[in-house]
Amino acid sequence: MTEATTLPLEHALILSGILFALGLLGILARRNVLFVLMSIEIMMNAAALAFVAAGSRWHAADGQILFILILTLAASEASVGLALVLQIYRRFGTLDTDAAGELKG
Amino acid sequence: MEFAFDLSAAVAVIATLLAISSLDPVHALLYLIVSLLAVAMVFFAIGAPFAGILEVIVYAGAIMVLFVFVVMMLNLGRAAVEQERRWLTPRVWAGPAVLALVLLAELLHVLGRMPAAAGIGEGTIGARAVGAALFGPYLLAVELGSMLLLAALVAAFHLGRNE
Amino acid sequence: MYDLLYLVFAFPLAGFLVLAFARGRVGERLAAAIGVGSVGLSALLTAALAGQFLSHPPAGGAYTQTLWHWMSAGAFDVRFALRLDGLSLSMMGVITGVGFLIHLFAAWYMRGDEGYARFFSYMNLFVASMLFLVLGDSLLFLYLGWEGVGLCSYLLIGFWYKDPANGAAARKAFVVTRVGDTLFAIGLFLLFHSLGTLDIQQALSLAPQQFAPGSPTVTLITLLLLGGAVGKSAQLPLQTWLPDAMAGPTPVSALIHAATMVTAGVYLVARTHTLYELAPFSLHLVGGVGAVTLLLAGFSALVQTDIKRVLAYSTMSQIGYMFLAEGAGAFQPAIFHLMTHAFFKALLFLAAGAVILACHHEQDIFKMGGLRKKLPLAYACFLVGGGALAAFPYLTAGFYSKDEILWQAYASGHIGLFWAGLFGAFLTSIYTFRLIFIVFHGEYRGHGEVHAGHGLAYGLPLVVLLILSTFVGGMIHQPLSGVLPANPAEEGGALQQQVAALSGAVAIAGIALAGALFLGERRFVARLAQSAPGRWLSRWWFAAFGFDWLYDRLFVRPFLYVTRVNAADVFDLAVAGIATGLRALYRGSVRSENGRLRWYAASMAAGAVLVIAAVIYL
Amino acid sequence: MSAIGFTPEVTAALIAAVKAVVILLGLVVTAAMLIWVERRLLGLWQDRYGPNRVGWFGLLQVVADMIKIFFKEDWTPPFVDKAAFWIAPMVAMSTFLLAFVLVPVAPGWGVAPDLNIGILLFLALAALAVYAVMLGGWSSNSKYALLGALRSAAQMVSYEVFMGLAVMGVVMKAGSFALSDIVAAQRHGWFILPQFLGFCTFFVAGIAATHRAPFDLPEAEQELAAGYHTEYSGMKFGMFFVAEYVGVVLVSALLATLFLGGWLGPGADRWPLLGFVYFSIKTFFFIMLFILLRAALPRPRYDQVMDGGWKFCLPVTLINLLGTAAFVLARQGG
Repeated sequence: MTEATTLPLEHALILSGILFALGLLGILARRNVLFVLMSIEIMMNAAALAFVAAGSRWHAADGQILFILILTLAASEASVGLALVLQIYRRFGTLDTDAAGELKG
Repeated sequence: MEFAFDLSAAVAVIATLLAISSLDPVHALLYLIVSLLAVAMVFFAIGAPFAGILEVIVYAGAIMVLFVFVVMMLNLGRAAVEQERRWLTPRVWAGPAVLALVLLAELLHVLGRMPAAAGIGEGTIGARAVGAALFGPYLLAVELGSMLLLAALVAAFHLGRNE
Repeated sequence: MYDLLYLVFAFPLAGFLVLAFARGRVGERLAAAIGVGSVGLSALLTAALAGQFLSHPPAGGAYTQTLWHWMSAGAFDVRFALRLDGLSLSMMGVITGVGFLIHLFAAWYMRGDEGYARFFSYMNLFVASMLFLVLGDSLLFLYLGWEGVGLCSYLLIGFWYKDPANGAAARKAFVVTRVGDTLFAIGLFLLFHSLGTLDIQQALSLAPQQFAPGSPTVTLITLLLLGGAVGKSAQLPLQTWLPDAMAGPTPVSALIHAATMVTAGVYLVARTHTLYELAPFSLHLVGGVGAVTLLLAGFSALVQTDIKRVLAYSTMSQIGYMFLAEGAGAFQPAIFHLMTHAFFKALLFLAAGAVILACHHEQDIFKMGGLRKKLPLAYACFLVGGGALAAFPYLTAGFYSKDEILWQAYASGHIGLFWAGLFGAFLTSIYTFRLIFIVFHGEYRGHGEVHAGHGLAYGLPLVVLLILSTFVGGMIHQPLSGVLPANPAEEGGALQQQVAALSGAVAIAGIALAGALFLGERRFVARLAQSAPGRWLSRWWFAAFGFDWLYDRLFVRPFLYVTRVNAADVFDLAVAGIATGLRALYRGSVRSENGRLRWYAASMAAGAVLVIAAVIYL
Repeated sequence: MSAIGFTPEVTAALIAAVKAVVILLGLVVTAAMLIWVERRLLGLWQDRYGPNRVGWFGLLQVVADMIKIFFKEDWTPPFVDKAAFWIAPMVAMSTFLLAFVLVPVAPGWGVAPDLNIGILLFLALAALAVYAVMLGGWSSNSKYALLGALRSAAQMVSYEVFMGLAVMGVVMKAGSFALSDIVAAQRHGWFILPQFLGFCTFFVAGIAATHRAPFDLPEAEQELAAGYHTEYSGMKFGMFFVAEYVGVVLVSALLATLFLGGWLGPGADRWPLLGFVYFSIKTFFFIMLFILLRAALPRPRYDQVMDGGWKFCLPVTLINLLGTAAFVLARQGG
């Protein structure tokens, strides 16, 4: 680390985009609630990565602040989501999202 | 630095891919943890060590533990894996894959139109700077975040109860 | 004292609000106390104001109370102001005084009705609106009260709404008067356009400077206002609703369709007399309309069998007198006749209500008869009221007002109007006493026991109105001189004596003829009615000269035809297309809302893709 | 060395690597020796002999155990989830070993004592250590293992919450996460005195993180057989086993570094070896304390453990944190 080696911002953003798309793919393709929640975490993480990268680009701490906020959000989401998973499993005996579609119009 | 970034990025992408395609929830979670650790490495590589370590402590160390914990409590077993195998046909993958690819293509297109490359990873933004900003201009956001956590706590407690 | 003016209409309004928002939860006694009491209070206040007005007249003969500014937009500045002058005081007296008596009578008449509180809430609203109409210092407020009384009229005609016929009558009244109201509104627009104000006093003072006498604008404005007046006062050609309006409870007929609301047209013309004086053609037309209506209604009344319809036609014809007077330029006698008419017509209607109730809601006069012994008070009322209506000389109030009108018409050179009025008086005395003789003389032809009403609420209004219908009512002096133009002809003199004698003779002759025809066996009348021209004439008159038939052919059927033809026109298709499109959208949304998480997520993702694409490529 | 042709960077890296290997080996050997030490000490305190037959005072007992463990058939039960079953002991071993990079064992000696996120890395690795227990328990496909793993996970997560908070007082006083800075900040007084509450809670959390007695519920023999590693044998069991002792050494070393001044002592600056001696003495003091606790204390009930964590230790930690923050702010402001 004697000399500051930099890498282009695009690389981090591309990684973020790929992760986001993969998370989206997971949400769309998986029927299991657990996988859906995991995919959501992936997407949030991807967004967080984009923030941190942007913050790094401007030498500002704000990106990491937003990362922390996303972390907060992810923690809340995971706790509530997993509590819901438990309830779904208890009520329907399955983790299939389609089976739990009782709120349809 | 660039090498570390590329390696971490490759690990992250592959692990994520495996995570969303894995049949067994625990394996998927393991892959996801690996992916998160890789992203943490990316954070280190781009000069955000505090974010990286938080990623490990909170994301991998707490949130994912919660996931594993729930999976263990549900104790799904072999039948769940078999069910996943039946659900995950190529036909199910095709549409979402196309959609995700289109989205990715659009994102990449946007990135391609960005002005000249700007470097990241020069120097680090340490915990001190982040903390100062967090409890300075972002104090309100911290309070809101704490309210959110409290709400989530109450909601999770309520939802998780055995009635 | 004067600053309590607003309370005059605030009391009935408060009564309406209380009764309306109590939603029928108040008992009959309380409802009557509120309904009658509020109007009573405003009558007392009116009396006090009148005392004050007569003993210490306000400066300039008028008192204006500005309560607040309603709206102010550019040159359009409307004050919420009340104006008390001789004319509005006279009207107020009639409205609150006669109105109070009718309310009191209604407390007896309506007892046991399930809509008791509702009835009084409507009645109170009516009184408030009517007071508003006469007190409003601006034509806009006049119009507000005008529509308010129209609404109350509608509500009260259709009071027994469970019978579809009543609803139809109410609707007819509403629609027909709406035609007039629309003309009135257009007239107001035009007036505002040319004068820049709707304030009555301002408009009246501006008009002579703005308009040359007989100019087309002022003629058009006055004609349009006349349209409104004609609609509200049931004059030709918008008279057809009034006989049907008798579907409402009898006190309603007395209050709205005899004493107050229908005379609003007279009031309007009197209020805007300056404009009419600038438009001689319109003023002539007022007289002409009055004369024609007077005669047509008189003929129709001759052959009616429904006790209330007879009175309805007589009302039309009496308002015709008022219009006739105004047409002759005699505004003060018109208002005078308005007042006496309110007395005796209210009396007649209330007495008719007493008769109707006594005969178990029977309204056909040929199923009554010989009631004079069983209902002496009603008989007395009918005699006095009918005498006043027929202008029985010297003893009745009607004689003084009607004689004044005839004299003014004659003396001001409107000979045609004079003869029409004289002939109308003759007709009036015939049909009035035909009614009295058929109902109260001869044998009882109805069913069931006849039972007279009793009690203060029954007797007091009748007696008071009875006294007012005699020459006592004719003695009342109205403080109109400063407000309305002086009479065109001088009072007194031999000529007036002769005219009075002539009209008195005509009245007595009519009574005598009626007695000859309808007392006893009525053989001649029967033979006359059996003859071919007699049958034809009586059918024609009975149908009020076929105006309903004519309007049905002229307006209703073509309109219905057009609506039928137009039921599926382009616009309809467009409107229906919206509905169809919405339904299709709804079906699509329902299908899209399938409860599948992945489907929703995919929709969101697709939306995001589209939005990003739009942002990138557009 | 540059004469031989190495660039300074490579030389530095080589030296660091050598240091790392030395520390690693020392750590593992120490951990292994602890097995003997513990058994001997327990024997001593419980008035019996302990292992005393192999070698002098039974010192070669460790070697014998190792030979046994290395050559035992490394059997994987057929019903387990193989991947997770294999990964679990590796995670257990590597997280604790990795955390040792932070510890400055002597002045200038340590793999990465200057790491700017310092103590946070330990917290991160302690958080990851939970996975070893959970994966081991889950992959074994056995109810004892699963229940043990669930208990363990809940316990460790609960105690990690205030473990991090407990050291924040130290961090505040030192003004840095790096352990070398923390040691340097203790030149004028060890943090055990001003941070006594933090020390106590960190000690408790450390015991829980290594699930030593009295927080050994995950492997409570009487209820759950051996808990999450019931199905393990041979080398993989050995890794779990050694990992526990590595954890003990690590937590002791951290306690010594964070609260007792690490290698600080008279003359340590001049002779680094003396610093190492001080450090070793302090560390061994805590190791003894660990063993003594195991010998002395009964095992609480599970709900008591959770209550103790959430309802006692967490509030105490928060109070400590508030007090320290107020103190530091007052010092700054004053």
